[in-house]
Amino acid sequence: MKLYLELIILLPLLGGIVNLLLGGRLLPRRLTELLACAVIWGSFAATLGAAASYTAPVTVELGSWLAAFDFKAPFTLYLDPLSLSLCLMITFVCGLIHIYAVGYMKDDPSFVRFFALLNLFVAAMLVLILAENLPLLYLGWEGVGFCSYALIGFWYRKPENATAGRKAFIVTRIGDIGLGIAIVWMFQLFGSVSITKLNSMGYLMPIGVITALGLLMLLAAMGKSAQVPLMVWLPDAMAGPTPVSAQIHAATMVTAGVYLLMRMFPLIGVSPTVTAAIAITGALTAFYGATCALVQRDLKRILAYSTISQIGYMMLGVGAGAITASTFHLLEHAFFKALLFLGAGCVITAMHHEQDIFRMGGLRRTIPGTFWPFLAGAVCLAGVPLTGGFFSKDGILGAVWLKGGGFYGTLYFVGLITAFITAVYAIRMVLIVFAGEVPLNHSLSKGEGKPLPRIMEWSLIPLAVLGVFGGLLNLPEYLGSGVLNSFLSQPGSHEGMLPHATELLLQGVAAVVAVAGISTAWFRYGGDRRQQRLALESAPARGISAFLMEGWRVDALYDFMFVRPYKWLSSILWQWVDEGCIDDTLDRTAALFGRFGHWIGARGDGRVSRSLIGMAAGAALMIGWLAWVML
Amino acid sequence: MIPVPFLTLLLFLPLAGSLLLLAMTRRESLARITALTIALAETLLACSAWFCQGSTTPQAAPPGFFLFLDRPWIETLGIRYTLGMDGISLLLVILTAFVTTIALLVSWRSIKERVALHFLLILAMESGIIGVFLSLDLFLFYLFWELMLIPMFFLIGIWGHDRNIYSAVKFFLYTMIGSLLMLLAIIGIYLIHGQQSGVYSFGLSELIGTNFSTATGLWLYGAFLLAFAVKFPLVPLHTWLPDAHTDAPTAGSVILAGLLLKTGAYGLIRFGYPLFPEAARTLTPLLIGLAVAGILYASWIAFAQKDMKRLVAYSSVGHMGFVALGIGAWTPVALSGSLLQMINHGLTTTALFAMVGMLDEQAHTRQIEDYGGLWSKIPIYSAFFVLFAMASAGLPGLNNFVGEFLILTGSFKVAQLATVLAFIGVILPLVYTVRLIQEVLFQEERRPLSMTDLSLREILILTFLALADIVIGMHPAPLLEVLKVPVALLTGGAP
Amino acid sequence: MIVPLAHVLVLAAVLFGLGLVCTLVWRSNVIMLLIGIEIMLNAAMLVFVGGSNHWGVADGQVFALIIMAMTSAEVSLALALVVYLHRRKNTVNVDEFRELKD
Amino acid sequence: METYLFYILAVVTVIGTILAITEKHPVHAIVYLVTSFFSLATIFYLLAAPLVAMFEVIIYAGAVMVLFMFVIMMLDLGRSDEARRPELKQWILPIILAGIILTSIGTIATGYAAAPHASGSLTIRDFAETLFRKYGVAVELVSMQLLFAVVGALYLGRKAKS
Repeated sequence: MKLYLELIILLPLLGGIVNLLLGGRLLPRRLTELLACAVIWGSFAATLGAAASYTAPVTVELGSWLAAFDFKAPFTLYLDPLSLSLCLMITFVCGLIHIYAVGYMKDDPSFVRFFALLNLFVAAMLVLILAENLPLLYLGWEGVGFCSYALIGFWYRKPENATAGRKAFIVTRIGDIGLGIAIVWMFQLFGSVSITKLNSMGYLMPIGVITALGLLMLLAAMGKSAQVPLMVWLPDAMAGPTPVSAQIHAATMVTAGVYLLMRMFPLIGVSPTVTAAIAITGALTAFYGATCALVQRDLKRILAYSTISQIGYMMLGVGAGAITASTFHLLEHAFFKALLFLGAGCVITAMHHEQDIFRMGGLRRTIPGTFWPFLAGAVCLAGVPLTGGFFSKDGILGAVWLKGGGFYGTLYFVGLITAFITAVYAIRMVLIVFAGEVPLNHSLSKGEGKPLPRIMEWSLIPLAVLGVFGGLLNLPEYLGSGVLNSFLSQPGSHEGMLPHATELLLQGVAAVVAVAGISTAWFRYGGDRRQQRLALESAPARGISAFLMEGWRVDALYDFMFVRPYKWLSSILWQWVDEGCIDDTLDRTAALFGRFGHWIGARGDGRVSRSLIGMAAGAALMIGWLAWVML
Repeated sequence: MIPVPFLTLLLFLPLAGSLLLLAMTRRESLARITALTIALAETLLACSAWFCQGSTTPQAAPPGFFLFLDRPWIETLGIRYTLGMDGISLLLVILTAFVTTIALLVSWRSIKERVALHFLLILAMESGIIGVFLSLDLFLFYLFWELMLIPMFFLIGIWGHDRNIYSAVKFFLYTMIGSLLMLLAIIGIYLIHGQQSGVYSFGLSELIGTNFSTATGLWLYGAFLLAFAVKFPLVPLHTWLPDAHTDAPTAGSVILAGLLLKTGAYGLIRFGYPLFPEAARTLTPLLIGLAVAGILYASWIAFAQKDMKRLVAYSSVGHMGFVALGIGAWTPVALSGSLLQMINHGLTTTALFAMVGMLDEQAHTRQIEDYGGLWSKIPIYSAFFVLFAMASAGLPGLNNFVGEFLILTGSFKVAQLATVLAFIGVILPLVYTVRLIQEVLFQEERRPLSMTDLSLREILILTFLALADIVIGMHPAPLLEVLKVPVALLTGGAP
Repeated sequence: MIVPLAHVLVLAAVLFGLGLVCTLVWRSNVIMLLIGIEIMLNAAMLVFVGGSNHWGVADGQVFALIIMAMTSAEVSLALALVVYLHRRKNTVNVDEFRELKD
Repeated sequence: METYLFYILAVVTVIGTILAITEKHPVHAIVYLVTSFFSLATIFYLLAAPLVAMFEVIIYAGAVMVLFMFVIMMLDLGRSDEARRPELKQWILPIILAGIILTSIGTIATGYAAAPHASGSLTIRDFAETLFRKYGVAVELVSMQLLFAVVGALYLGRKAKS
């Protein structure tokens, strides 16, 4: 087991390092690509091995890291069902994305940097997932943050790309303050930073402290998982290459916040305030993301907002205490969202790096190999009954319903409305991009579509299969016990089960909502109405749609509230306080002494006799004073 | 077993080397090679001290010291030639030898006038700094404390640029005022101890445990604290640092940031707290307050800087604020974090200053707005730059994180509010660091500059530093192990 | 001991005071200024010799001798300076020598 | 007898000095001063310091004063038409200052109790041993100082010529 766990992390790490050091000059391009993909699949194989030999949660210590007196944070890995299932998903999805990226990046000269960073990202992500203590988790947490920063700004020549990377890094790091404070506080309270120990010691502390800790961790999760109010970085993060968006900003890294909350749930879940805060954050974010996605024109931005929204669902699930349902949705979302992003990458490549969906159309016939998987992803997202997305989303909503009460009841309805909007925008996207005719002025209409590398479309298929049939992983209770459910449920976990009838009813409601959303989209964008709507929406956005288009204008608000004051104050502090006050005071003091010296010098006329008299007078004064004292 | 005069050799080898260089003022290449040889020999010597740790404690040595030397010097005044090395000194001495070697290598080509004098001053300074780290006699300590100032004054004054004289004088006045007050305080302790016990001595181990009245203790400790705070530098005594850094030659900046700033923290740990435990405890809120203020304030100001060296200089102020926070907390974890952070800051900031110096050497400007798009032109340089910038911003897995995290963990017990604020101070470095990276390395070039990538010598320097950064970041255990005994003795905890 | 030490000291003090007055008064002639200094040094020597006699230790006498040697060095240099300055300025008035100002 | 001699010599010394400092003619002043130094040398002898007394005569009254005289004559400062005694009001302030210093010293000196008396007498041998054993370094230093003075004087003199 130790070997497996070591391999899981070390393979991607080694791949990244080898590529970084030797790539470009010493390794041919093919070898770099091969190495990058091979290490991820190797890691997947190791995960499979670990899964095969898995019997009970294991803790493996690989070496020491931080150790000073009573504070110890060694390199310790912890494998339990939660981390194992996430590891499987990450290595598998990332492996596919790596293969896809080989095709996507085939003309880019900086492929070495790209693949090295992708590999390092996977290594950091796996450290995050497998970490047994919080500082180690923090190492992975920041490591993925750095890789994300470097990859968003991958095409660094454009200032907006570089700025997007910087924004992502800084905003997520704001959330990390919460995690950092939580770690040191927990160390002070419990004398340990081991996750397993902390989770079993929660009862030692009063509920108020637990609440505070939970809220701090929620802050961290908000930053990393792009939850309201720290969600502003994710839409901009789409500036990176599409495989990066698929891997980091859809499938893996952004779910780290949710993972953290799931991990620490036994500790923080006992506080109702915390779970309520998590739930309301999730619901709000889900609603926010869905509404924004409704009006976007940029294909990748639609997907980004949809990611925000879907992670909101997961948070909602965690808030409702439904860890299993959340995990299920996390996995399912990783499959179909990666699928959608990769499909979007195919579309964008075929359209010569055009991302505006209003300039697309008719791609159904041009690139059928992309269309069908993309459609599969979209129906999963829309929650069409019997797809994986339907079951996983429904699991969360069901759990919220189960909690009952006015608060969670409201959240349930917010979730339902969001599901409706989700269906609308998912189908809108498909209809606009793939239906209709190719725009006349576009090169595709002249039959000059760029041929897609085969490898890109092939890698979509496994994801599509998993997305659509992912529901089989965790079937609802009335169809027999779910695989995932029994795997994840820990002894002592008290996740409630809905009565079968209620569950069926809720699923019926969800199905109706999804179908309603799809039909709404069809009636707006389907068939001939597509052209009219497009003409209508192409006009510059006004009113509510402009508000949604700009993500509720949160960016502008933050710019006004935080960014500008920060910049402004920093130059004020520098030029007025530091240079103007502190330094100038000292300079002036020094100048004063200098002037005093000159003044004294000017008083004396340089005559030796006067100096002598002055000296004698001084001596007389001193001796006289001494005599006076001695008397 | 190493013979007794090992410490003396360690202390005076660079000084002897600098005297040797006096004879070579006309032969530049010979001077370079001699200086480098001596610096390397010193590094070797310093590293060999590592292996003395396990050996038996020398006689009469205070606990924790594995190398000790005590000879009478000016007996009538109770001044002795007392040197000692414990874990703290060991790490700092190795750092000193290492950074000095790098400073020599960095100025290998960039210094073109009075080469021998330049190297001579660097070596002389090395002796001074090592002396500070080894002295266990207050008078001796003061002597070396002053000795290390003078070469730096000339380094800034002779080879500096822009307002070099202004900066050199400012540097000198600041540190001089602080150290003169310290001298008064040293004499004060000497007299008070002499009156109490009848034995007039400057020895540290003699003086520890002297009883002061509260007011006297506060005054004396205040004088010490002022001298050390100037060196640290703590806000608001920091304004000499940006000027000195900006106008100093690269080697000067490297030594200033890498080594001189550490002497303040070291003095506080070795002398300030043990001599005046009461007063130190009373003034702890002040120290912690200034530390946190410095972290936030300097990091904030760094964001507005236009000059790269100035930016790195302000970042130094911020990072040393963390060290001050750890010392203020005075718990075992925080103190080991502080000491480790001193080493880390020495390595990272050295690298950053060296790298800015390399740019300056080629393009003759340090303004951020003159650069841009360097990544496509000099990728190796850029990769190193990102690495060190990230280390400086406290990315886990690199060295600074380890120190900062230990400091924060250890301080939380003592000062919750300060630690929480300091956590905000953890992200501020990231803000200015990514801005620096973006404006210098990314985007399009803003002025056509012809740059060549790193030479082999430069790659060698940076690789050593980078390896040190990563190794400490991933496996700090050996260093923490070395610090364990002295830190436990200082804080009174069990080792 | 033929007289009390205090009397010797009083004599020395009077001599010293006279030398001081001489130094301060004669601004028009640098030679007189130097003579004042000699008088003061002699007063100091007197104190040393008196002390040496009083305690019966030779150190005082040794110092008197050293003062004397020092004085001769000082006088030779000072007079050389006087000659030099006189050649440049053609005066011995001390107040004329004020190049140090500014 | 010797006691009276001391007081007589003290009076002679003081009067000689007063005359020396009030004399407007430098050459005369030197002569008065030589008188004063001779009596001072005798006082040294009375205070059991024959060697110092001898040196006082040889070096002070002899060499140093002759040097002064020599310079005065060389620079032709001895002309009576130029010689001018400082005005009376110029004397006031220095005398006040000197008076303050003297009274202060007197006050301080009388504040101390009389020190223990000496035993035995000083011989030339004692003197020599102290000088060369105890203060050997000082002797070396003084000799070096004399050398430097010679060099300095030569330098100044040569510079003037060119």
